[in-house]
Amino acid sequence: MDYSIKIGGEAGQGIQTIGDALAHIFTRAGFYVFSHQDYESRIRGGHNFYQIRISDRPITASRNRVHILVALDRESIFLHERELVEEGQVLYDSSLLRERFEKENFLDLPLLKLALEFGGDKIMVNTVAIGAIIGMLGMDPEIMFELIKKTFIKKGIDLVEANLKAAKAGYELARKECLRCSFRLSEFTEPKMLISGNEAIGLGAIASGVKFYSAYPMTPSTGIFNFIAEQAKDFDIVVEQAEDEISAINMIIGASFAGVRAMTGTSGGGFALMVEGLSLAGMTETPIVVALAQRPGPATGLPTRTEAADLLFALYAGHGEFPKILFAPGNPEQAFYLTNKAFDLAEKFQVPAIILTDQYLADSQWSYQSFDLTKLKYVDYRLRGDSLKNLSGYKRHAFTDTGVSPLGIPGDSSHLIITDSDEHDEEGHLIEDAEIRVKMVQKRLFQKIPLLKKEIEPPTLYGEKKPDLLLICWGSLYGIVKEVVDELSKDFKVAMLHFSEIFPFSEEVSWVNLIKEAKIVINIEQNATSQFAKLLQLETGVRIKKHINRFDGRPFTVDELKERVNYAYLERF
Amino acid sequence: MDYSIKIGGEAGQGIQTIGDALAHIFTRAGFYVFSHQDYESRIRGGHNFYQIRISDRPITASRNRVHILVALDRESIFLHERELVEEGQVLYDSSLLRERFEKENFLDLPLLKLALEFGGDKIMVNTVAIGAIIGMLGMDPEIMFELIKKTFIKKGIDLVEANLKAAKAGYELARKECLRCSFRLSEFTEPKMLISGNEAIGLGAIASGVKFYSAYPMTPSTGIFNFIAEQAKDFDIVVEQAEDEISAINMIIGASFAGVRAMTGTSGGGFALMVEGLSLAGMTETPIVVALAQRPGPATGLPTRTEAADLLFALYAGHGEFPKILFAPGNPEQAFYLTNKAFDLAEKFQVPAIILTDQYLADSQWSYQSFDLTKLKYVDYRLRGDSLKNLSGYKRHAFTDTGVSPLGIPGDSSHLIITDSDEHDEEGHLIEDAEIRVKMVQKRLFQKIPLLKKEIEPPTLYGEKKPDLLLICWGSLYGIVKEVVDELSKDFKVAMLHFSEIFPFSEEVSWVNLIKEAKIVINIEQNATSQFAKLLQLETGVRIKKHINRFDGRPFTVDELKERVNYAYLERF
Amino acid sequence: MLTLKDFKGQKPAWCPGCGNFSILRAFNEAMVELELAPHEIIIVSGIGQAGKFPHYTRCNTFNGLHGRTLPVATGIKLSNHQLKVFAIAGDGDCYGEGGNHLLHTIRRNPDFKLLVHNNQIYGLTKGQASPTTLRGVLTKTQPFGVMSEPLNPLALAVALDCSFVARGFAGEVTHLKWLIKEAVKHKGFALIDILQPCVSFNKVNTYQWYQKRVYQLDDSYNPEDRKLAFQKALEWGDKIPLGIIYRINRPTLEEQIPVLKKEPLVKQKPKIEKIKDLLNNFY
Amino acid sequence: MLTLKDFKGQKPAWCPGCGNFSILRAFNEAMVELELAPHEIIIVSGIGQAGKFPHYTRCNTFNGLHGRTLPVATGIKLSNHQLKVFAIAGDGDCYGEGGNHLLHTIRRNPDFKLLVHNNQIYGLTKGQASPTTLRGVLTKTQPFGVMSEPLNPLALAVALDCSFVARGFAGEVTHLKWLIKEAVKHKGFALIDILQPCVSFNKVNTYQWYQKRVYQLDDSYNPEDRKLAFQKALEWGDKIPLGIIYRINRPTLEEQIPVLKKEPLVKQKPKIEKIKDLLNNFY
Ligand SMILES: Cc1ncc(C[n+]2csc(CCOP(=O)(O)OP(=O)(O)O)c2C)c(N)n1
Ligand SMILES: Cc1ncc(C[n+]2csc(CCOP(=O)(O)OP(=O)(O)O)c2C)c(N)n1
Ligand code: SF4
Ligand code: SF4
Ligand SMILES: [Mg+2]
Ligand SMILES: [Mg+2]
Repeated sequence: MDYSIKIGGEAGQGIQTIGDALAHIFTRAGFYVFSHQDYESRIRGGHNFYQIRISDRPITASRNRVHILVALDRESIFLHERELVEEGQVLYDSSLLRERFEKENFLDLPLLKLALEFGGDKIMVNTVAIGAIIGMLGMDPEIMFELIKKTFIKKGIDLVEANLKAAKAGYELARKECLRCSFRLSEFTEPKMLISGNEAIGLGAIASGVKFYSAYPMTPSTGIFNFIAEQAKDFDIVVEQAEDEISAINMIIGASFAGVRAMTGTSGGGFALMVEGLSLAGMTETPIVVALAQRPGPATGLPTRTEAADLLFALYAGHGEFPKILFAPGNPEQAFYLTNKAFDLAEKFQVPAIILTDQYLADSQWSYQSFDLTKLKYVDYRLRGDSLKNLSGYKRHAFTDTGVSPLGIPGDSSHLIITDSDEHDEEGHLIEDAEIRVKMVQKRLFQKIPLLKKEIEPPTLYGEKKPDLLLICWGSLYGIVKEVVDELSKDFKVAMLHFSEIFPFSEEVSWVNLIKEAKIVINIEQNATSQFAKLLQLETGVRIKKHINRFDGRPFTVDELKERVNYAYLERF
Repeated sequence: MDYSIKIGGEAGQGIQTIGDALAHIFTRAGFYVFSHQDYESRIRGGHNFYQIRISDRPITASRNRVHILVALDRESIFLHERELVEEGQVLYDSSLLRERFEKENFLDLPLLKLALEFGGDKIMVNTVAIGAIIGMLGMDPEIMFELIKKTFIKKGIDLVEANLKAAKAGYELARKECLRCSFRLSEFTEPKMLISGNEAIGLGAIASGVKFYSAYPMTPSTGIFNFIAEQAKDFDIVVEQAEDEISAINMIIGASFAGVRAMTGTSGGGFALMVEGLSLAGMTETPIVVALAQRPGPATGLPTRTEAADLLFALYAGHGEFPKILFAPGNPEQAFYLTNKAFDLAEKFQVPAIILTDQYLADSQWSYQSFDLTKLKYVDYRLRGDSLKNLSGYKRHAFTDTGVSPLGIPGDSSHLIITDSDEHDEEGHLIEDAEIRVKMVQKRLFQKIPLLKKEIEPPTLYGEKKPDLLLICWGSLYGIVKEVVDELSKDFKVAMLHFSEIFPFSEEVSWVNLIKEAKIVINIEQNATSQFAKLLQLETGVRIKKHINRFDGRPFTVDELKERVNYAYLERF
Repeated sequence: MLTLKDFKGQKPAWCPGCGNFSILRAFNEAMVELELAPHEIIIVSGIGQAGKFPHYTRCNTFNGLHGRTLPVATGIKLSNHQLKVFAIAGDGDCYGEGGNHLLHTIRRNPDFKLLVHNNQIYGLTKGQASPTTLRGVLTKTQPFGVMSEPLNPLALAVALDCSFVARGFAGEVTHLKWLIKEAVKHKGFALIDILQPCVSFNKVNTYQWYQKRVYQLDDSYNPEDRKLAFQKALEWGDKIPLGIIYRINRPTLEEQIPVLKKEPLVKQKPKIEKIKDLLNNFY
Repeated sequence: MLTLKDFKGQKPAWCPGCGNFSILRAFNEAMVELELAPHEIIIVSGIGQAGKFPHYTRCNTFNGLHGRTLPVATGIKLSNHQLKVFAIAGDGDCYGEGGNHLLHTIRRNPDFKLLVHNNQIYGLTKGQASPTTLRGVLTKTQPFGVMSEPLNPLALAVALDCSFVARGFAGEVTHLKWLIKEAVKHKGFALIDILQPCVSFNKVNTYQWYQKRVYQLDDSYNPEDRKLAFQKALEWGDKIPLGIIYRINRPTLEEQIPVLKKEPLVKQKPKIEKIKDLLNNFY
């Protein structure tokens, strides 16, 4: 089983409501789900879509061809009809679209009429549509009914009833009318969890004990803020919307200095404003975590679309020289664990950690059996209460064997915790002295970085162990490239080398041989200048010659990428 | 002739007054002068010095050993006495230092007493000191007298008289008392010009037609602001101190959009705040010039000292991908011409240009015969008045063969000049369209960069044409490494490869062979992580293995560097 | 003769019913009545729903960064003071991200006009609290409701001695048009805070909410009295005054800069030939 | 018993005669009299001469970036509201670079105290105009003199309904000490603008200049009246009032956050074990 459903229409028409409900129904049925969204920078109108893929085996990307196209406007038909598979169906309501399409695979259902008749409100049109899609798929509607009950019960029994009726009406009419619907779903199994990249970061942060989150809203990072704010009460987290990104990063630095784990999230433009603060965290050795959800630039760019073009900017962000950690998870699962690792390492080494995602990963939803909570790490590296009190002669920036100084909590004892954005001595007082300066630089850079490198995992190899064709990628491309490898593995000895722990590079470098030994190496990036390949060259000396780039704000699709890889392979001859 | 004079003391004691006066007296006498300063981040107290070197041939750096040490406090003696050459002399006033030193080469003159007696004011102590130093050197005092007249004439004839008397008293007493003074100056020749890095940038900007300068004060860039502000009236320039660096860069973007050449200057922390604006300039294709005078970081670091550690930060600064120009002049002369080139190329290609200097270059003074004004370029690339009016169908971001679109002046005609920080179409209106996006990225990056590369000069080779020992450096290290090459050329086939047009790299790459063919290549940088070597590796594939770094906030000295190069050379065996 | 047609721009991407449409109409009508042609005016805008404004009329346009309208506009005005410069911003844009520039632009008093589309919410980013959102309002990022005192832009402006301070309402187009015209006629920096219903995200400050409360100041009100103006600026609750709250004559930035006395900077050719004299100073 | 000795810090690098010395004394004496031990207090400072302050007393210290004292202090206060938090900034620091944070910190009303060492000049960077420099003052970067209206921090604060607004003078140490103590006793955000002669760079606003003009508000003045406070805040010229200009009770940020009701955030262990329940929400 491998079906894709696309819901298209204007912003504000309820695309997201329908899509989210379907995705949840499917995961509850135990199917694997993958969804991604495409939307414009406007609240009403324009053209948006939500694409859901379901399968009985794990899936990691959307596909080009769709089985059901739900058209909430005419534009959706013009733009997406050609994506239909042969047995594909279009669901629409001619009264809404003000046009009838006399085609065999077009199912014209009076969604609005049913909504008014059974639900009593035109807003119920979404519920009718959900029912109709479930009907078209020939799926047992019970899970849908349950979800409706669960969703609306807070709003009163009447609304539950009305929605149930509306859904049922859609469901039944679709079963009756869609004569050519021939979809066959697998058996229901264990429910799966469904989680987006943004949610996974939020969840990872909470699982790492984040206590303070401050940010300024910026697409596509706002989902993290929303998620953490929603949990603020249950998890005793302080969230504060800052007046600007400069304030956000300085607030979390203050919070971390005071003794709590703190985080912010933003996108490229906001990150640009945080860069001075990043340098401050570097100098004061204050652990912080920053989520940088990329979108196409420069400047405002395409604010609701995707790109991964801030890698080198993030890597070298901040004036002066100080270590930082860069992670770029490939999926929500990695996002969850890497957020945890970012918090752990940031605090262990007292450096800023950046989690790089992009709009594609931030908003796409993946399904999993579960996350393994035993893999989480929580060590409190701070000196609190008695362990601080009993120290004699505390110095915040003391020189030590590891370069890591004791991180005390101000106010917890009579020891004073002092730090400075100026170069400082061990106590934290500002200095002009050349010798101390040198030792401080050595401590921050040369002592810590080798230790940090020991903590970093090498890239993930997926596919052939000794590939002829090696596809290199990083961050959110994981799922797409993985499916490409699956498809190409019939014809090639192919593998993907995926980087999620981007910087510093791991000590373990045996994988470099894979690159040197493969017949063809192709670097794939969601940007125009192949930034990761540059970093790879710097760290390993290996220069990759073939690159596939996409930078129009849309994610690669599996089919397109497969073709481009094929083409790049052929070019060799 | 090659003498060094060091004036040491507390901030506020007049070190700068004495140093500046001496430097000017020497250049007027036709000597070549080099001066550099070392000061703390405070207004009074602490320890500062001003070092002046004079010679009858061009010199490009300070030397370790001094011939005259002027000690305005005791600290200066403790710290610098050991730098004296054998025939060296210390000038001090035991009444000021409250201590007498019974050493043969210590000249104790009653500077303060003479100031009160002949000048009538203790402030004249500096003038007495200047006179004394000229006396110690056995130099004809006429030039000094002239300079005093010129300096004080605005303040009234009385002050001129008093200063003349004070200078003369110092001069005569020194001639009489300094029995061991055996300095021998060369004949006076044509006066030289004396100029600092900051002044040279300011001069270059004015020579390029800068009409708008906005900045927020930040050491060591403030000298540029001061210089341009001083000329504002004579050259019809608007200068505006901004409330912060974000405002400064946005103001100059506005000014440039309105049709005038515009510039800002800052240091690392302020530059961090400008990074979003840089990306805005990139997206809107607005030409701007930014002077980034580096100092040691991270964060506030050592605010009055030197370092060159913002190269990669500047290179990748700004979210999203857009071209920029990076120049790092090696001396005031290069600073002058490269500032001119930065303005020219920024406007020609409608991209931001960054001039990287550092505190060492910003504050050090060099002397020259003259600057050749015929080498300056001024082409107005903007469409003004009739040439805009007569166009039909103007589009600000039109696609063209070169990727460069017509840069019109808003208000000059009925054509509307429209631009957007969002991705936009040829007219400048915001879009969501994938195809236009791709073409715009191609225009900004892939069309312009190759053309830009054609304008860039390859690095400068100094020394052997086919060196065994090649010293690579960039920016302000030029003068120091040049003197090292001169000294080492007795023993080695040695050369310096100096980079001042840092990015993009020139099309001409024959120099890469020098690196490949030299027996030993040493990369020298005023930072801890050898940033330029990374860029070099990225651009040429060549990885340099030997590095000499200094990052304590003080500039390399010729003698130290020579030794370290020798050592690195020996390490080979 | 200019007509509204001359100001017909791109198709707005705003939600149907959005208060921005009325502001657009008021602006276009004001331009027509002031007989300002599109090429004589320039709009600098930020990012947000309000930031899209210049694309929907016709004019020279610099649609810059979120929060940074004012410095860009200042740079433009100082470089060409013959242009009629408008800055158009959202409440998040101007009072949040760009708050610092507001303080200092008021102090500088350049002769351009700032229109703040104050919908008391972040529209484009889907409904977070802005600096003017009322206490207690719940949003996804204010899970316990807004706790900060809303920013009173008019009181702030009066405190900084802003040369023209006014409040308009998107629901009163004729009055708003008049305000815009008055601001243009006034010499100096003008702030017009415009109450603008956001039908998608602000469910508290709706058309009805505003309509019930707003009233127009009449001739008996003297906007030249700073203390009175401060009191009037504090009036917010059952009654919300519309009109010119404060107006004073202060020298503009441009007119104080000697360099700009002769003609706009952009018309002044650089004096490159004089560089020789400057070079001589270094000897 | 605490004594002044407990607050003896590093040797100040200020110029002899600088107003900062008196502020340091007033602060240290206030701490002794309030019986606050060094480890109970924390000073967040920016960059500038004022920014060096915490090194010259003894306390927990975060000497951060130029202009960014307030957000750091807010982050600290929210994470540990038992600490006595002070933010110490220069006039350039707080009213220039950091102006936006001032607006929004006043709105939030966290219970910490801001001391602005207002020397009406940029000291550390050698004498450029600050936002409070008077019109006409010539500096190297204001070659035609300052053209902007000086920022009136007190009027601004009153306009934003700041919960405690005061002015002190480095030349009146006892009064300043009293102000600091009053501010500490007051619950809510406090701004104390301190007139601080800079003997090296401000040749206009000297000790004498201030001494001739300042006077202390007496008991007849009622700082609870906002309109009166605004008028008082505008008083600047021949007479310059010192004292508490405005004081009002407003809920603090910390006390409105439910999470902070039990105990300071830093004392609350993360509820990591509850993550399982949260994970279940995703099914
Ligand atoms: C530096 C930066 N931070 C955040 C954003 C994201 N952003 C875009 S619009 C906006 C707020 C919109 O609110 P407002 O300014 O009130 O305008 P409105 O949409 O309500 O008209 C934000 C936070 C951005 N574009 N740039
Ligand atoms: C982002 C940034 N911009 C500029 C500076 C340079 N700088 C340091 S202190 C200062 C101004 C000092 O003036 P003020 O804040 O009034 O403090 P004062 O020295 O007068 O006490 C400036 C501009 C900086 N450190 N950081
Ligand atoms: S979200 Fe609000 S402000 Fe934005 S267009 Fe819609 S109604 Fe207008
Ligand atoms: S420069 Fe001014 S503010 Fe700074 S220490 Fe000296 S007198 Fe004080
Ligand atoms: Mg808004
Ligand atoms: Mg100051």
